[in-house]
Amino acid sequence: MAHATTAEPAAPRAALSGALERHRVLAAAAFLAVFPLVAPFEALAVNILIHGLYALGFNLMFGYLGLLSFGHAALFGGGAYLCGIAIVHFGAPWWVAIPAGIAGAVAIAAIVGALAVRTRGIYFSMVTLALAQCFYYIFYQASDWTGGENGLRGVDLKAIALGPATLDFLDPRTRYYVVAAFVVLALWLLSRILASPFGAVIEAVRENEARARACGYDVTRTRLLAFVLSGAFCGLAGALNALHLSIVPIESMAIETSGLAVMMCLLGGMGTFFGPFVGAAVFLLLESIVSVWTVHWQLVVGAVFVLCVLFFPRGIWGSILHWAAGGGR
Amino acid sequence: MSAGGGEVILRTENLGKRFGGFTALKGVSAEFRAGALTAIIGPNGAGKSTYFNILSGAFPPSEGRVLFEGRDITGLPQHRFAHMGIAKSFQITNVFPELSALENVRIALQARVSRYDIWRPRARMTGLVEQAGEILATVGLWARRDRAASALAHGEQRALEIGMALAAQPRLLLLDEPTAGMSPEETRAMMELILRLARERTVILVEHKMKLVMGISDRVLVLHHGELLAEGTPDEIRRDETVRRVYLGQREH
Amino acid sequence: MTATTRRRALAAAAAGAALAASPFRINVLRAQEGPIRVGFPVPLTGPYATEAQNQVRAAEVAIAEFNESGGLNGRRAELLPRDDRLNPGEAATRTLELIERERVNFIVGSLSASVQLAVNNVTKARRVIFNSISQSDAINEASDWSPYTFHEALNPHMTAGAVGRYVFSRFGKRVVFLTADYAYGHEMVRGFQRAGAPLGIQVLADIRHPIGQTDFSTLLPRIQALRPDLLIAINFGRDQQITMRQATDFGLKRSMKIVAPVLLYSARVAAGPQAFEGVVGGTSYYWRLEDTVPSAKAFNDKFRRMHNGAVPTDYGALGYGGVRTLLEACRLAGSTDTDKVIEAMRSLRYDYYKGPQYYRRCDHQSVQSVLIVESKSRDMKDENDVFNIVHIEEPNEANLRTCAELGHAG
Amino acid sequence: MGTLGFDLLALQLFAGVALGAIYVLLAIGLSLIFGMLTVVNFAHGAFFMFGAYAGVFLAARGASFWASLIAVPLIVGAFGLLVERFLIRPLYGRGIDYPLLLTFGLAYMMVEGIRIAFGTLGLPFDTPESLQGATDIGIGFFPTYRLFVIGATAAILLGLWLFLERTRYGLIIRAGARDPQIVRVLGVDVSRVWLLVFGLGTGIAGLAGLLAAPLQGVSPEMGGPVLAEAFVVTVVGGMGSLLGAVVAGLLVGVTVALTSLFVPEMAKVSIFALMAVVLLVRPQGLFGRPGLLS
Repeated sequence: MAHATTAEPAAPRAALSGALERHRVLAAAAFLAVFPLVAPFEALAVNILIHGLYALGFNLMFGYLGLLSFGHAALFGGGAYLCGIAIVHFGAPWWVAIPAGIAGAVAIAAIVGALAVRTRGIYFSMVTLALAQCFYYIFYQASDWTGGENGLRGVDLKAIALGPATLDFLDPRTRYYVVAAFVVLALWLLSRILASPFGAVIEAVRENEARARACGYDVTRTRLLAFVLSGAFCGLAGALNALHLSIVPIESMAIETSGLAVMMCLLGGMGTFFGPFVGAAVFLLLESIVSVWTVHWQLVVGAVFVLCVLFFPRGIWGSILHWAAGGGR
Repeated sequence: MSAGGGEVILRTENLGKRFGGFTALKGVSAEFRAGALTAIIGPNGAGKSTYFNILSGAFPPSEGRVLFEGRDITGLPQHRFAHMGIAKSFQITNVFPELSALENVRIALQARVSRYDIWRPRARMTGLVEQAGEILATVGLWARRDRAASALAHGEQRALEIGMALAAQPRLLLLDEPTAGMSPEETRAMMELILRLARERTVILVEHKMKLVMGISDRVLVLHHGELLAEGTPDEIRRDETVRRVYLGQREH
Repeated sequence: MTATTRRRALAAAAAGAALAASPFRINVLRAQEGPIRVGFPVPLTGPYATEAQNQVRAAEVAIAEFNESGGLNGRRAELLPRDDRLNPGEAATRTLELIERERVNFIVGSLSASVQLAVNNVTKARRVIFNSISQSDAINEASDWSPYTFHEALNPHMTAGAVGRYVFSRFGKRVVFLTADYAYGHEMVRGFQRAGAPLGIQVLADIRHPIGQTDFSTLLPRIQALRPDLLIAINFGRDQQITMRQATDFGLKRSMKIVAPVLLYSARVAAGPQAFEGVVGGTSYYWRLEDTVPSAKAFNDKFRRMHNGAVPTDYGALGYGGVRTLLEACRLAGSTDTDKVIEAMRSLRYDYYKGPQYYRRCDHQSVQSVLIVESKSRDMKDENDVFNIVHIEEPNEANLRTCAELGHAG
Repeated sequence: MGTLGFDLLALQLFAGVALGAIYVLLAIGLSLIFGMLTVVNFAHGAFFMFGAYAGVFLAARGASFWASLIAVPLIVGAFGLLVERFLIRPLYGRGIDYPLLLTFGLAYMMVEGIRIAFGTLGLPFDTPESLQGATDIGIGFFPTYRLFVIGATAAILLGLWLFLERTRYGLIIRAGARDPQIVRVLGVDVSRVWLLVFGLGTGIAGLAGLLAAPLQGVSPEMGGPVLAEAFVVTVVGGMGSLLGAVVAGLLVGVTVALTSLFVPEMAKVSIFALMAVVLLVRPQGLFGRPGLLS
């Protein structure tokens, strides 16, 4: 983990990280290949992938850059809607619709980011929240395009044509592996970004904004670029969600969806590479299993959350890493 | 020690700063010559830090302007200062605490070559690591390169900061009370370091321990109540009546 | 069989053949043996949990009844309730789980328009029968509808029409709408305006408020100033309770009649008699229907026996109707084969709990009666006795939007 | 929109101010805790809801509304003390995110706990008999109970102001908010001051819930929208500023009243738009200290 290795009195970090990063993506790919065999059902496994990716994009801002956004639902939802609109209203094929979703999220991220990156701390959280609410309202009202409160229906991708072969997207296993392929690609990209010069700048800005500025880094632009990148990942997650569920509910833009990213990220371990995925998996599995067992699942989920904050402030994955590194506390 | 007679590298014209109703700085015009080590001194509350912060771009002045190599740089954003060749160290220790000493300097170096590159693996940018190692050696921290910055001793952190400032290859180095909170040994080492650095570049130093700077500076500026009280060589300043009066009650410094 | 349905059935068969021939055939095979599994996504947690639990209980009555009477040649039925949390995304996920993992034969459920449309979108792509038990106009329209879509509940057009015809002729023609700003609200307004046009109503204002509004005090002075005969408050759940309570506080009831097109039994219980006093509205079912309709009496008695004397709510009763129609259709078809069950459903003429009903051919909308009820605060027999049934509009296809208007050919 | 009489406009503005008073009431508990402790209490809405249910619980046992006005803040405040002592206190010094997330989880638990104890369906809550009906305020009739809520809000604000400005404890709290070190030097146990502030803030939240119960009834979810509204008011006013909360509350109330009159469907989003505009122009809010939490 970029975050964890920095303070380690080990061999030069820069030399290590490149090799580690590559293995990270390979390990993830291997795990995702067998994951559907252990997951309760494929649709849940796909949900975990998508929300893991969403939390991962969010983590770029929260964990790596240190800015807590309460407006990421606008990016997730924006990606979902633009992908859905491309299919429903323009009959676009999947390879146009997914980039359209990413582009939509990037555009929203650019607008929200341009306005919000100048603020800090809780004010950043509140500005992103407020702007996301405004986007919610716009998408809610544009019901000719978005279906409004009824949600956008008919994002029906039944098959994926790949040259001569055709993948049946309605088949749950196939759907899982298609989504997993995108997620592995995203993991690889994120891995590269974190290992790039810009990845180091993000960390520097989180660590000490004033110092980064004195070094010659434009903190505002760095934040904006990170927010836009974050938007691209969240937009991809949203687009995949639209294809997976074949609908885009207005709830994907709601405050609760923003909160979900925060919860998953914290539960898994902010600022760690796999933390968001672990958080998404634990959260969704817990919710899915407990909600069959009792209607009072919110009590259990709330309690797990409280206990996590009190006793595992590094999150599940963060705590595992810390323990593996021989750390105390 | 270099002679104080080079070109004017930095000039302030009628610089003033107000915070609400409080005037921290008033009509300060001064020239700084290239290659010289100039010290800005004055008692607490004299406006030294305000002056320094305007010079280093932390905030803009309320009036007046700052010219660097003839260019008006008043009110430019902070990060642009580094691009132009002005680097600074902070009064309060200011490093990237969780990063290693080497990474601290490497990041500072990277700012000159790559700020928004999201694609190239930085592991391949080995030149930066080598340069960072050289700088760490210069400031005497090579042995501590893999330590997290927060785990370094206070004096070491200050040295690291100066190393980071050097990474920008500045033509002008601004240091804000570099020996604050240091033990006598640390102070001596720091002064030696500053002297060494001043051989190759222009240095402006803010300090309120008068004695410390008199021995090493080429020029000295004295601020008092936000105004420029005196300017000259250390000897001239030592003889200056008004300066002596101001520092009379402050002998312990 | 009409020409259209035959065409549609042929098209469906052709599509099925094409899929069967493709190397990536849907691996979702629904069981033709073993128990008949009915997936039941409803919001078991959250603000409508009580309503949803009542839906599950009523559905359990239908399941028990079917099993006690021998099932389908010995095949028993089972209910798989899932919590959709009133969230379309969660509902879609749960529907996928029910279809792909639990291999259910049918889906019945939902308690909001957006959830039912989400479930419907998932089921129609996978050719699973879905019987929706909550209100929406969109689900009848050709763009959302599919041959696998059935709608046991009323829709806003039917409800608003019946309520409108009742109130406009009795309480006056000057109308203000206070409408929750979403499709359900807009559909209701359209229904009222259609019903009111021949009666010459005058709409003074259509005030739209965001859903989830907790305070209406800034809307009420204006409504007061407009001096309408009728205030038609088109919102749902907690929005409705708060509207009624605050309208009462502001003294609106002194000068106008307040109408709530869907007057929920559970909302009335939660808000208390004071707030709803005198409010008139429509509902698909109210348990006191048992005084006049024998099938309602039979259903209520079964429900009471299974659930400690409790009575079914309006949406609860739909859970019973939605499951029972499917199970009866299985018996009629002698199979759980989707196409055969669809045909059986389409031919049903049934009276299971509220009087005669049938599914209209073109859109599978259940044609049924609409009850007009008035909330009361006096002469209550017990705590469940909250409404008087003041009128019943008998089932009549003429009160539905035409098949052509909905985009169905023929 | 039709013709717009002067009386209607005046009544509309009055309704906005009255609504603003309710917003102020919702926000002061949140603002107090944030200003003094820099704890962003995401369970604020849940404490509000607790207050309403405490009122239901007491009323069912024969307590009068007036007795509840005293008892409810004490009960909810006492619960707040427990929460601070055992859940929030271990998190001081760990940054702003952790208390925020802990209270987020706590809110889930409180809502579900109430559902288990009182059922998922809401409960009616009648306006106290002596405050039923409407009163003529010159420009029209206004519900008497709403007038009472405005008075109660003013009384709470006055009491809080007197407490903070005129008592020894108030002095310590104000000093502690600026610099905990000073209070420690004075020989005061800071953790007790913070405990007290949290109890006070949550107690006021509970009282707000009780006062709101006759306006909107009682349900487990009633805290959700309140949290959002209280946040907007607190942030617009400047986090930690009581004066800011009052001004912002009234501003938000009037904004909602005017949007309700002209574009009612925008009433909810208008307050977020207001917040966005205020923060972009003045990032610390109307009365906030700049640099706080940077």
